[in-house]
Amino acid sequence: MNTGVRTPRLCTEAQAVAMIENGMTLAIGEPTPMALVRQVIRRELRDLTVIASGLALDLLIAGGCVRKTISYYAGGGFGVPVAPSFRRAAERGEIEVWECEEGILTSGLEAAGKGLPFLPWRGGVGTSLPEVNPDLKLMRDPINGETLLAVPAIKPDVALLHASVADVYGNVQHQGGPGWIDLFLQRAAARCIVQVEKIVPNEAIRAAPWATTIGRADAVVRLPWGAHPWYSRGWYVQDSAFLAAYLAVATAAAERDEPAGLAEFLHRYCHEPVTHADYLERVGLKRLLALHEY
Amino acid sequence: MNTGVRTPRLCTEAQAVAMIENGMTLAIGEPTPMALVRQVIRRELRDLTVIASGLALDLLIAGGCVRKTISYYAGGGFGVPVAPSFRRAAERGEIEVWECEEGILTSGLEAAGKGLPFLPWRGGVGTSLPEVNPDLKLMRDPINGETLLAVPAIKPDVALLHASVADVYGNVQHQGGPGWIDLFLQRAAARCIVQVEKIVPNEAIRAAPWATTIGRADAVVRLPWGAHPWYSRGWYVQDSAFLAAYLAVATAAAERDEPAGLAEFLHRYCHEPVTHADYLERVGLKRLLALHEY
Amino acid sequence: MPPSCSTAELLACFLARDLNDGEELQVGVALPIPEAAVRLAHLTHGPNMELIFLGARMNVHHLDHLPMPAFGWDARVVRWAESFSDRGHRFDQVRDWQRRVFFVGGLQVDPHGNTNLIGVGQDFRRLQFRGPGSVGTSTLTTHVGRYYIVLNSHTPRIFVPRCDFISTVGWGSGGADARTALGLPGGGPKYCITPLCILDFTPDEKRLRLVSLHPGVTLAQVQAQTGFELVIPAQVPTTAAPTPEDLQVLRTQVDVAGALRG
Amino acid sequence: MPPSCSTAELLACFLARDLNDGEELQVGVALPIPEAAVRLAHLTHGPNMELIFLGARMNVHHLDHLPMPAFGWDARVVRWAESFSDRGHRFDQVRDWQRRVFFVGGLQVDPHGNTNLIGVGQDFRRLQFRGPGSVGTSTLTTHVGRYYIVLNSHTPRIFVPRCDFISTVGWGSGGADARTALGLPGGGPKYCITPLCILDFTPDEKRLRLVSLHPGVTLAQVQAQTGFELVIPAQVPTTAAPTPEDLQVLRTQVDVAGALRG
Repeated sequence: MNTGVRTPRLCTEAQAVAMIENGMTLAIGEPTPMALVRQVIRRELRDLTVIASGLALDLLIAGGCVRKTISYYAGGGFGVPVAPSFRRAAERGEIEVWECEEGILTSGLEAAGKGLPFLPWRGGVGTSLPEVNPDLKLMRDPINGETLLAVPAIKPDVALLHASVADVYGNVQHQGGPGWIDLFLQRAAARCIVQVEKIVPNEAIRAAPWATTIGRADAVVRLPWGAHPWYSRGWYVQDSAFLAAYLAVATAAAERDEPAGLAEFLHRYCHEPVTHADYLERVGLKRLLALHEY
Repeated sequence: MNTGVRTPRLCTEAQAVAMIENGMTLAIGEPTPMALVRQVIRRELRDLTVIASGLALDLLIAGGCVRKTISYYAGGGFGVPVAPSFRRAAERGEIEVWECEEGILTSGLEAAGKGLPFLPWRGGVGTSLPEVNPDLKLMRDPINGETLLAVPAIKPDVALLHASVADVYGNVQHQGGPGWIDLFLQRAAARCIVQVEKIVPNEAIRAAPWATTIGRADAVVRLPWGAHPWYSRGWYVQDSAFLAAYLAVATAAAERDEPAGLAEFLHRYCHEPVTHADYLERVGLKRLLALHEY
Repeated sequence: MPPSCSTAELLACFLARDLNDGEELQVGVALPIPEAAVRLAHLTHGPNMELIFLGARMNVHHLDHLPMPAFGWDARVVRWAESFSDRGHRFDQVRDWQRRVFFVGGLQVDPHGNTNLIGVGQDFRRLQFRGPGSVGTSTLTTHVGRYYIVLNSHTPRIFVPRCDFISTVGWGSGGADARTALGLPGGGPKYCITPLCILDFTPDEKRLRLVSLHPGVTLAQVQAQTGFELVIPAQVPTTAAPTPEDLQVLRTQVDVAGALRG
Repeated sequence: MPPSCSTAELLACFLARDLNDGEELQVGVALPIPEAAVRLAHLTHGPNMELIFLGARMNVHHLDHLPMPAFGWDARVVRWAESFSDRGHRFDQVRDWQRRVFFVGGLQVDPHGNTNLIGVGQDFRRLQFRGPGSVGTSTLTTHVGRYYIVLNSHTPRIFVPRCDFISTVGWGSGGADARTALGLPGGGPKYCITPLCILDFTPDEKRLRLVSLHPGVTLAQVQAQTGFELVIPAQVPTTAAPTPEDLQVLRTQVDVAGALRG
């Protein structure tokens, strides 16, 4: 008697990233959904506002996609205190930096999730943050009169996340936990795309429903090794040599005005591969297999 | 070379409830930690402010422990729209009712957990709640000027919770999820006592750390069938006949001024049994075994 | 000739037909009619509906048989969960509730669909009848795409010109902009269903209006049992009987124990 | 005669001895000295310490060997977790951080221990050096019981009379009530450790004060490398060498790869 069928939410990286338009606010989780990030660069999306850190942030800036960053941490990785493309673009005023901090960011994201125009936060009181970011207003709380920051709601249009597994209906389970920011991004964003290492049967999800970290992603994309060169908890470790190679060319471009290496990197790994599988072939299977976590 | 030993946090119900003093604010989770609640009644604690619902709320009021309730839902159970002892005490002004609602309650608890004097909330705007509870202040948000409720921080002294399992170090894992309120209570309360069906090895906790719902309870008490007559997810269902028997005597006391049955119930099940094991013997092993969940 | 059915079955089938595929249906405890309705809708035309009971989110369209009694009272319902809507967060994603549908009862309802679960009486400190409290209804009705007011009886003590206390805002003091003026993003109450009739709200004033009378109920009876003047259209039909198909699914796959038939 | 050791080892052992059993020790990425310190303390005298790396909370006292390199850079650290401090909530239990200890670096430090991770320059829109940003340091230093400022170099460019921007408030504009006046509940910075010396804060003014000089470092050298006047006590001892026992545990059970020895 049951009529109709439940609609799967599985799609390709190209279909998923087609949701994103120039000028949108994009939120990038951690562990980093690098395959989706590369697809954003491949599509040559422009004027994005991004909530991101690390390689994803730097690569999106290097790829010319970013107008503004909601910025809480832009470390470059091993021994590189600041992400090079971010640093250059910020110092030259080529991107707008909405300066914040993790507790302020999570407050703004929570406000969005809760349908509130703001949430108060204490961390940041006494710092320069409300001075360099006038959207953060000092306020007196209406109960005790204490000084707090009023953080406006931060509303991403699309969140891009990486996880271990999902079923085809958008029930996502992280192994080893999601990164600290992922669930905040998902709750705040209008839409959520999750790339996963593996698709599992719905029955496997229902066997452990409390392990479901996201109940209904708008799109699920199967992208094994999709976090490469970054890590994927329970699956593989980061590819440190690959990251170092990126940092070398990005630093040369940013600090020594030698953009050729970075341009070649972007061409070789972001623009030229048509699909994620093409990218993986270019990286090489042996290299990928050597990154196995345990 | 490792020196010292890690201190277990395992104790008896009497040791755990010894943390609680007259006049404190007590927060009761769901599924309900009935064995701890009975211990509170047995100790004849007085003038408590309670965050509780259902049987726990009603029994604590019937037991004379309550001065004030932080009240969001006081349904009586099957076919009894309002918990009888609560209803009588509230109508006669014998207890103070701090009227709120689940979203308001969670906002106040979150404010406490976040070290904030208040959090704003939209649910309740336009209702009578700020009128019957003047602690809820209408405010204009400092960003957009919208009207919201400012909910003051709600800071329980002790949270009493029920869960499936824990290790001796206070790492707690719920099966089938904790009730909606439990983690809010734990994060807000100064101290947290968790009764569990079973103690498991630390290795079992570390095998699935993301399943840990509470990372370090202040005290863990092994109380099998400790939620009786209420349910324990994954372990046993509620004892409907027992609940109906309670509701009958509580209703007779509240609505017909016939307190004998309720007094006898309190004596038989709360005051006379010295330990939880005494209570279980009185209930009867066959009855308990018949409540097995699956 | 439509099959005979109880009023509860009539209402469950009416509600079920008003629910759309893809919606999230959240039902609290002690509301058997909405509970049956969402499960009926899920089986008949809602393969993408998500049901939320006790914080557990599920899609059980693939199950041929959804046993009563009441999920909402039975913690075992979590066995069908795919995820937990609460996860210790509960109301942290209300921005996403446009597709969510909810159901509320009430001790009192006023002409604009504001309802009261707090209590009856003039003095909050000495209520004549202390109600159960607001549960999560103030928050849910603020944000959900729409909700239904579901009442187990229809009397002048329930339908009052003014609630003694308001726990959920329907259309406030009236008018199509009543909710936006208060900053309430949700869509408000759509229908109010009772054992006598189905009511909705006029588009401009947002006053309670009679939609249909259940079989055997007269207009005069409804008016006598309502403590204020309802808007009465020129034509008031009889509430449409369930289709035989819906009634069969309801009785054989949802309410097998006959809880709604009594 | 104390064994010879590197400055990084000296500092790790100093920090370890300042940590108490029962505390929660949270270490961010790229801070190898605090990371080694908390693990050393955990093994030597902290069976009830809880270590927090990358949001994973663990007690690994029972392990005889805690491998370097750096937990903080390696996501595999979650294999030792008992729970996740984040669980999607992250900062929802800051009321409970009196026992928590944290460590911060900085591009600049002023005489009251305010620090800067934002950037160097007069104009925020055209910084001379764009820093990495505040990470979670503003929030953590607001609430934790105490924290340590850990610097990898000691120069007048770092120790400045006034930070260009402040990302974490130490003792504000000075005075023992500086933090309470701002409503910051945490205990503030206790020590500032550098490759040259250990500094703390005077009790009343909360100005940076020299505690000890590392072996071979002179007072004049520290003064020349600091862009403002430090409080100098009459007697300035040499930073105490690690005990042979601590150094042995550090080298054989914590920093087996010798990352701090180089």
